[in-house]
Amino acid sequence: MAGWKDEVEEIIFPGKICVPYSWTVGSTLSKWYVQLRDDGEIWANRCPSCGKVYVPPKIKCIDCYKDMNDWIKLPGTGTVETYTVVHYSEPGLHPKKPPFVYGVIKMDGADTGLVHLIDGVDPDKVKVGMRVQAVMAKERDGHITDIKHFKPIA
Amino acid sequence: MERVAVIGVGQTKYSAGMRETFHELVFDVATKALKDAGITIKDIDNVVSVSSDFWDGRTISSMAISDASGAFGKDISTVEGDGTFGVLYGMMRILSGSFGTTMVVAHHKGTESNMNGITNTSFDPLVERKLGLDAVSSAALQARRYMTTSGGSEEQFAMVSVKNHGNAMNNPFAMLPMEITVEDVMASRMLATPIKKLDCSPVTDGAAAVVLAAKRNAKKFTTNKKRVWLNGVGHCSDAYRLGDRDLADTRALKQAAKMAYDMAGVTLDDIDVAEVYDAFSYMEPMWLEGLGFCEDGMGPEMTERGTFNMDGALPVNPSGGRLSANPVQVAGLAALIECVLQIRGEAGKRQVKKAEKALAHGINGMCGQSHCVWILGK
Amino acid sequence: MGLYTDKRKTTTTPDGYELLTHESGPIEYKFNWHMGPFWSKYLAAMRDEGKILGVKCPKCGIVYIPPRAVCGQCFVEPNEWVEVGPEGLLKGFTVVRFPYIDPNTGHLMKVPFTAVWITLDGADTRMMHFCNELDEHKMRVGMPMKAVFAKKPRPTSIHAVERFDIIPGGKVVEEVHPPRMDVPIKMELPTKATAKRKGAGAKKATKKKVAAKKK
Amino acid sequence: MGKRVGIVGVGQTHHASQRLDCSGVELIAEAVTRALDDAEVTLDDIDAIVIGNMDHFENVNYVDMWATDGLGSCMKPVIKVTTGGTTGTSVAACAYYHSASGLFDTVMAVGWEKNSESDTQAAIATCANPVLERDPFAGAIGPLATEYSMYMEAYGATEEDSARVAARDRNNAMNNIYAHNRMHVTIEDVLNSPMLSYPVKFLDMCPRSDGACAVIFSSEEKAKKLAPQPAWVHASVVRHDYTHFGDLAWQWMPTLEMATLEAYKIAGITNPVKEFDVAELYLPCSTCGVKWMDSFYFCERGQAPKLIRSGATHMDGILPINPSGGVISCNPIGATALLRVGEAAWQIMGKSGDRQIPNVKKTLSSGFGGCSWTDIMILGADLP
Repeated sequence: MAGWKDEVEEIIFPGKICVPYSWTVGSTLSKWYVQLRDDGEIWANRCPSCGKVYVPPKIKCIDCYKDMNDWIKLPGTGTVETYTVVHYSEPGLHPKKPPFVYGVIKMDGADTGLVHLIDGVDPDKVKVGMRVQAVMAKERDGHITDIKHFKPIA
Repeated sequence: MERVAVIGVGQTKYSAGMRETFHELVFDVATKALKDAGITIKDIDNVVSVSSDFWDGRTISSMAISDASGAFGKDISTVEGDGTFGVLYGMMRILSGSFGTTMVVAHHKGTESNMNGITNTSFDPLVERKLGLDAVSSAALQARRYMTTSGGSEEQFAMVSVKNHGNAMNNPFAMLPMEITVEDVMASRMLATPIKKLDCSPVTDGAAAVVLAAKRNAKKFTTNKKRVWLNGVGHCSDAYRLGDRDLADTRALKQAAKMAYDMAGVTLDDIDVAEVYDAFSYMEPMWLEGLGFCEDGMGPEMTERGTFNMDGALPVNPSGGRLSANPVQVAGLAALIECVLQIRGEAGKRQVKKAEKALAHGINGMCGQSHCVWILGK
Repeated sequence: MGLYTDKRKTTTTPDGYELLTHESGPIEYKFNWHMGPFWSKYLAAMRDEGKILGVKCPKCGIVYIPPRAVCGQCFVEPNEWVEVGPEGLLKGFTVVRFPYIDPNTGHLMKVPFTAVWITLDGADTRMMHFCNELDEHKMRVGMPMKAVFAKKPRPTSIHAVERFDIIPGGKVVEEVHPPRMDVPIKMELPTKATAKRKGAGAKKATKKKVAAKKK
Repeated sequence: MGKRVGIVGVGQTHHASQRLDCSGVELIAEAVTRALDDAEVTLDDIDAIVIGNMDHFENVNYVDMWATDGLGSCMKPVIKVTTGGTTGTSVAACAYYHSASGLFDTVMAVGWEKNSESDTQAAIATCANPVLERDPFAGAIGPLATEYSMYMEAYGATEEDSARVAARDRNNAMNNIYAHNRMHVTIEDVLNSPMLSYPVKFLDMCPRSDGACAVIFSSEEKAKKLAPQPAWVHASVVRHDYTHFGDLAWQWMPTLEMATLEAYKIAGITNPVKEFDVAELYLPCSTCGVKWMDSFYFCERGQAPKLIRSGATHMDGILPINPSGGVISCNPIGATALLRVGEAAWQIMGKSGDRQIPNVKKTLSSGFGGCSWTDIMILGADLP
């Protein structure tokens, strides 16, 4: 039956998977998000062993695997460690229309960076080393988007 | 200690929009690998498949290929991630003494799904995912960081793309053989600064398989020329959140590489050819630093000097690399197969002279969070 | 044992913050699944000709539904297309009464529905499909069933067959349990006396009696 | 030849229908912390990590990467294996091969699931072929119900037999503080519970749980140092033969019979009911607790009802099955099969608390999943 494969109609089946999810935020990040939502504050936590400060807060120190019970409030300012200006469009995913900017912000008072949007500035003017501060969303519901974006410190 | 060899390899031509199901691709490459080894499915006593429930669009995606991989009536397991990790599990199963001959097979049909949507699910649903990050935008953050720490330029990264697409001209399996210039890369569509279209690997379909054998079986089944030994392997994962890492710090790769070099008893000078993960052009020089082939920060400059060209001191990605075909789960396995072909002297027009020791590199996760490094030898 | 705090019932974080969940809302991952030559031919024949096609392994002779590129047992490509059905035997069924989210749409499935496994005449493996009979007591494994094709134009999917119907008055074919091969395993059935472990606690035995009395 | 390997520590979470206090990563951390405590080691002693779950229950791609904080796997070798319901035994087997290969000494296997995060049935339905089988695929219950109704007709098994198994396992769970469902039930309670799919009733069937389990494997020399009584791995066998759900031969469970026979051969088992002291079996439904007894070669074909009625598989019997309460009491899917291995190891190590069977020398664990696939692991108090 050689040859039948070339003659057969080529069928492509358009399918999708639409399963909704309800993710448990858990004890560590719930506290972080409630503080963000209710008080508009960004908190971090610190390893009791090595002293490293994490934002978003950690369940365990990634180096020492110690429980993290020591919480500190951050000033909400930081420095752009790296960034990218996104020019492609992915409507289902992206929170904004391109061009827009993602950055890793090294947060003042913490040892880690926070990935977020950088706005309030011409995308082409964003630079590594730029000082930025968090802008809180007016309506907050306990998600990462409660921080609207980071904007340059004037 | 027991030694393990690759005795057979099989791969599809990598392309976009293949009409076959991945089940059919798997049967195709498994059959090719058996033929290459000169054995039949009866000689295989266990199987490791590599698949991803996300890209395949079904949970327990390994179910769809249990017959096509030759697993009927045999012991099988499934690694989710890059093919290099599948080979690692395959080798461990032989070293344990439980098995003698392992089929490792990986497949990927990238064109059936939306790459950005799927790589977005690699980010924590509680934090970064909602921001819409995906493989391209996160790689762009890493590329910028690497430019900052190394002083590398977009043009230098573009040279990687030019080199690898050029190498692909000599690889009949590659998907995107192209003669292009640095200007072409620089002029291609900007996706996420500093990454442009020609800095990115293509969405690819394909499958690949290798047959691994314990020394006793390897000697029974194959000739000296066909056998390529797995001399060393190492793997290691970095932190998860992008902000937890210095994205230009290759510490996890350094550790994985050290494990592999120590196990193989080789130094960098022993390695004649390397297949290094280059889903984005900037990654090749950065990972070459992690592998120790250049000092930290020297990757872009040494790329510009031509050190990693086909006629350079260390030819890197003679296959054309992931830039010329990136079937995600298969990517590292394809790299490993290229090393096998190079060592066998079966690499055709892209053959590196006197290739006796080769390095293959695969990654898992975003921005190269986890690495698997292989040293293969005659 | 029992060293750890059972936090299953907690409703706040240890320091009293509200515990949150994040809802994905409707999400959708789109796929374009290539059917390949085997499934394409299968679906096209069902749609255009109202025929169900299987493939036969040249080595072991098994006729597969759905058709496929490899016979797992023999590791060869089945190379003969054979028409099977449209009648066959019911090999399994379940009446689904509890609604769940249809992963194809994100909406709740309409229940009840009956899923059936049918061995079509001439085939060795089963086709999964639907049946209109919702009373499981009216169904029996081994019942003859018949495929009912959808009205033209039929969709390019398994829904080209609309459903399977029970053939009224059909003779039930009993399932044969294959004999077991000889194995070097001792399988003595314990008696009530030998079933108890020696020295099994007297306390536990009393507990059992209490439970027995309760019922 | 490879090294001999023993289990030196086991940890599991308190399982529940929803652990609102724990994110997936926190759940993993809970199990990992407890396993480390149980083995009296720290993460520094762990040379490599294996993790597994089923992706579409939580919608996280690259779980091995995402779970880093909970696993403690930053700057460690980590690999993910996943095979559906058998994932738990797959991670166990993978960790075993890690140690046995000689490449790593001490390896941690982690299985977990947050089934509360999605509609389990919807997520499971995506395991069927998307075009050819997904629409009518109604989960595992259909085949299980059918196979038992056929078994009842052929061999005179009754609904009461499966209810007896359900009552056995559910009452055993009263001795397991970690189990999700802990309730005293009688055979009548089971028989009177709502019908799901004839002859399977609500109390016959497994729940879906949030939970995680971690098991630490170590190669011989190290294991002897780490634990006074390691649970040594005698055999690990996997059979995953079927590709389409319509291929199943469910009059008998071929993968179960094949895997069992192979494992018995490797471990030198010839009289399983006598030689095993405990069995922790992945019985997704109490009907399997009857019918599959044949397939585990505990009895001749069709004799399972008699075996169950004899009481031999109860806590005071010669082969107690599922002292933990089994899968119908607790089912965090990616962890479920690993719990079978972990619970069996604890029985050998003498750490099973209220559910401890005295003087356990040899145990049988199984995993079930995928397309009626089977994994078997045999553990022993003595070196193999």
